[in-house]
Amino acid sequence: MDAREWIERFAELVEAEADHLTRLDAAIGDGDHGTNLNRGLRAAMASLHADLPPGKVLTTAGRALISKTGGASGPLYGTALRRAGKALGDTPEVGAGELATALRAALEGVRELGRAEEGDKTMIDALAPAVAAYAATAAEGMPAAVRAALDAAEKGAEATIPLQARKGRASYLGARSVGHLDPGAASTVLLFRALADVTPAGA
Amino acid sequence: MDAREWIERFAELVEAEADHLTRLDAAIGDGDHGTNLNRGLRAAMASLHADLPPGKVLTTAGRALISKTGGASGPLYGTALRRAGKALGDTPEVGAGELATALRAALEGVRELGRAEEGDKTMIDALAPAVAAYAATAAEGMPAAVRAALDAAEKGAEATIPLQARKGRASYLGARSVGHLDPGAASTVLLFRALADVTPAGA
Amino acid sequence: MKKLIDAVDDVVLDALRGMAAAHPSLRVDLDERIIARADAPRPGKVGLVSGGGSGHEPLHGGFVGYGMLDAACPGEVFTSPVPDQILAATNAVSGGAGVVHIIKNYTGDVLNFQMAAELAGDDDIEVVPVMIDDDVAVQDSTFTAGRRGTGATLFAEKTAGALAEAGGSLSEVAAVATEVNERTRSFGVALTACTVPAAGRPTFDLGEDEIELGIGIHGEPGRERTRLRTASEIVDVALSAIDDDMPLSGSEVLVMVNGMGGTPLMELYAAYAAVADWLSGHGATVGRRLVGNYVTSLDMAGCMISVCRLTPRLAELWDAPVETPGLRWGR
Amino acid sequence: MKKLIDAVDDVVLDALRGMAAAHPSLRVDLDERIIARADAPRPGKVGLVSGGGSGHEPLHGGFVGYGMLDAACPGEVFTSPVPDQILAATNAVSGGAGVVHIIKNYTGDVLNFQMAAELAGDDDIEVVPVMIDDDVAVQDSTFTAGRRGTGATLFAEKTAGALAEAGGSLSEVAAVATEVNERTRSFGVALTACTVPAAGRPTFDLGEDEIELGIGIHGEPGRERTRLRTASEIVDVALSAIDDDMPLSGSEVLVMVNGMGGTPLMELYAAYAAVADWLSGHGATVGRRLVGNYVTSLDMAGCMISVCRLTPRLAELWDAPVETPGLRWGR
Ligand SMILES: Nc1ncnc2c1ncn2[C@@H]1O[C@H](COP(=O)(O)OP(=O)(O)O)[C@@H](O)[C@H]1O
Ligand SMILES: Nc1ncnc2c1ncn2[C@@H]1O[C@H](COP(=O)(O)OP(=O)(O)O)[C@@H](O)[C@H]1O
Ligand SMILES: [Mg+2]
Ligand SMILES: [Mg+2]
Ligand SMILES: [Mg+2]
Ligand SMILES: [Mg+2]
Repeated sequence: MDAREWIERFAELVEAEADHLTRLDAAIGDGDHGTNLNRGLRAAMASLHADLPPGKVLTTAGRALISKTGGASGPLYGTALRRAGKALGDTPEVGAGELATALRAALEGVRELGRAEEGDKTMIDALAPAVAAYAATAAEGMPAAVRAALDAAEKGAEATIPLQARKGRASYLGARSVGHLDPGAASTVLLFRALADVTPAGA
Repeated sequence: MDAREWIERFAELVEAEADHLTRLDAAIGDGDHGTNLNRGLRAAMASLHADLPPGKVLTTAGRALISKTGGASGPLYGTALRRAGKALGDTPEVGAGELATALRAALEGVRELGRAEEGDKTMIDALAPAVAAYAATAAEGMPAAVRAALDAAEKGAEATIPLQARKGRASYLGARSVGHLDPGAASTVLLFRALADVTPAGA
Repeated sequence: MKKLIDAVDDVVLDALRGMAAAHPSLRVDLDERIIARADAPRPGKVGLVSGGGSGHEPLHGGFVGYGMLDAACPGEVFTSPVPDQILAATNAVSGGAGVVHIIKNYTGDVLNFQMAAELAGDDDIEVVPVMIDDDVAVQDSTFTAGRRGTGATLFAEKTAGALAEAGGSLSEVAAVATEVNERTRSFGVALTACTVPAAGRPTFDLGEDEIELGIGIHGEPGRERTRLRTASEIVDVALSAIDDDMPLSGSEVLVMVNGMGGTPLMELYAAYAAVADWLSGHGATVGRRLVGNYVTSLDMAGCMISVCRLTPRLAELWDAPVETPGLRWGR
Repeated sequence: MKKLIDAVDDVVLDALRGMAAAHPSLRVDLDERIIARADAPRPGKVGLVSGGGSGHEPLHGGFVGYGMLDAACPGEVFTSPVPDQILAATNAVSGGAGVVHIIKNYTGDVLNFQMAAELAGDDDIEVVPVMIDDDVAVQDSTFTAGRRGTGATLFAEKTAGALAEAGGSLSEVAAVATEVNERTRSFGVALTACTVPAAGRPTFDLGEDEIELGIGIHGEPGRERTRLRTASEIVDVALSAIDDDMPLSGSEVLVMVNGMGGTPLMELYAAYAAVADWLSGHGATVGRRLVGNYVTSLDMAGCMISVCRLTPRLAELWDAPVETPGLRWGR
């Protein structure tokens, strides 16, 4: 897996979907999720010097996200990428197994920082099943595992719709948060779509 | 002519047309002419004790208008009625001739206070031709004269439409005041319509 | 129409009740509808009275207090006060040294204050009227109603109030208000109309990409409707109009970026950045400044820019302590 | 969307430039995006830093100055500041006695301040965070994000700022901010949504006869949508919710009727009249009050009511001199 391509693709998808993410956030949050991630990911792209090893790409991008995004999603996504990068260490090549470790570390980072559980209607609801699906399928190779992760992220995100939010701004709405897709879960789907997009079928 | 009936009828017409007057004022002024006159005329009605002679009815109503209306129209209409009332003095009966004198005094009062000329796009543009038409027709008796005054007021008001305002709030709009009926001229038409309404055909 | 009110007809009175409850330093007479300093009248002090339609808050009631107005008389929304009210305010603050009326130049205000002054004369109170007409959007001419009074009103109330507080005589206090008016020009821009409670609908319709240039403070449309412009462009239009009428180069100025009521403070500061750039680019020095909602037009979005060419004396009067609900420093 | 801005992406920076130009008593760092007192750091004085998304002006930048905040770090509109910014502000005001962070309880603010505090710790600056969560519209629970921080932020900044100015220690300053938060409850109501510049459209759609009860300060909808109500009814909903959570009878209170940005001051005073009536009818005494736009949500119409049960000590700290762009008395 090429970490830089992953982040680049994530940034492209977020830019294309920024308006949609912002609209989702306007419904149950404060209407800035797309703008936030877009700003953060541009900064992340700008921070990536040439020829960094994959782990370093992710920690650098993560730090930039933390530094430039603001909001809840900045520290959360930033921490996710940093933890993933740290888990990769100096490895020059990321295989299916390394990626599994990295994804698990990312999830752990988000959990620790945000203290959200599955079912709280946050990005965790997409991230956790995606990471689990990846792990369960990793033995079949990266393309299959990435595909499974994306499917699980999508299902997880969809599944946030009927939930009542207990974390993040949407929690302020109480029962009125029910019936809406969580914006952070939606952007997490894009993270995994980006991963699928940059994972060649034969990898 | 029964002065109290006149004022009562004027108040009724203004109440019925208040929204229209306010709308006219919103177009080229500040959107309160109907509200203003309505408030003032209610106060005027409340101020009228029983059994006042016609002159006293008009001075009392005029003073109430000044005291309670605010805006440009309050002092102007108030002064008009007061001057008219003063011109009537203690006369118990108002005939065609007395009314001519009273109307002239009213016009003079408005002119002195507001310093507007005909053509400035103000109530003067309805009041002045109405007073002139009344005077020119007074010899034919009050019903005819009143009818002529109303016609002239209507024509005068209509004629304010193409004018550029030089007095009152509409003057701030410069050329943009062109194409709108002056609200004060429109309410002056109601003053004369009220007069016509309370003047029996055989008076 | 959505308003935070109980009833359309009561809003002015309810706001007065709120002022009364909120500001123990003011004496609010709900019957006469006047807001006066609790310590008025002060024997020997020139009284300073202003007033006008409601809907411009904090003007005028919010500027009653130490170092500014002695009393204000709020009319109905956008409607001048009535003579009885103005007379009551004049009586309430008359300490024997005369009373200055600061009057925004609108026919209604002028006529009602004029009638009140006549009545005050009957009571042997000497009243000197000062007319404020600083709005350059309106052509000045002896054949018309003349220019409107807008932002200069605040400047005049502050400086004349300081001088009255310091013991200035009737003619001195009136003179400084007159001087401030002569040295001040304003120009306003509306991004939206406002809604007068009694009318229930916006005072005019404006497209999503249209603005009004040269507005007053009564929700009236301006001299010209144009496409939406940037803050810098709007500031350029306003300051150019002011500069054409009263060259600013070489002057030290007091400048106000005044919100019309519905524009966030963040945007007013963004506009002020453009104002500061423009002025320094045109050779003027900003000596004093005010950014915020001071002379409003209900919930209208937009701003009005006022510029006063200072003198050392005016700067001193501006800096003098003031303690009112709407403007406060030095105490 | 109609905004008095140059470009959507520059509005926060332009507003900062405006603040810098308008207030010589502030040191505005446009690169770091912080607003600090010109005299910071003051050796031996506890530093007081707050910050949050922009769009709430005058909060927080307008409350930097003598007797209140030492620095503020404004994020993008409705977006918490980033750790670098918070760290820069913390460094700028650190006089060796530690720094208190006043943090409104939003996940984004909490996380970013937390990261900054860790970084500050690396620089050997002792940071004590104080969380503000006064909004009773949100159910409090350990399983959720908890209550939002709203109006109590101003109360905490004012009182803690006074204590820091008077030489209070790090723990004392933090304790008073905590105490104020514990003694304060708020409830907000929106008559309209607001428009975030970057989004370009209102944050929610609301019918002509609908309002949102229990809103926050980020343009988010409230807990409940209901039909339009009178000011007195709205005040009753808000104060009843507050009173249910923290009984007010018998207390002397500091109360704020805070405009959300788009509601005219006249209406806020009308609402304050209803507040004063309600409180006296429920056995509470108003000791101090504030009516105006202090903690806003861009151009949202509506208001938020905050009530703090005073102690003599808190009243004293409230009354202490303050000199900031947004709040000033005693100097
Ligand atoms: N405690 C949390 N743990 C995990 N994710 C969270 C948490 N709080 C919020 N989020 C995620 O962040 C998203 C909102 O991000 P964003 O809109 O950028 O930040 P903000 O809420 O500060 O405006 C939510 O949709 C949710 O998925
Ligand atoms: N100087 C004047 N002389 C005569 N009539 C005037 C003058 N100024 C204004 N008016 C009349 O007053 C009307 C406006 O009245 P109104 O709306 O009640 O007062 P305001 O302009 O103070 O809001 C105008 O339409 C015009 O006919
Ligand atoms: Mg958000
Ligand atoms: Mg009018
Ligand atoms: Mg009017
Ligand atoms: Mg946000």
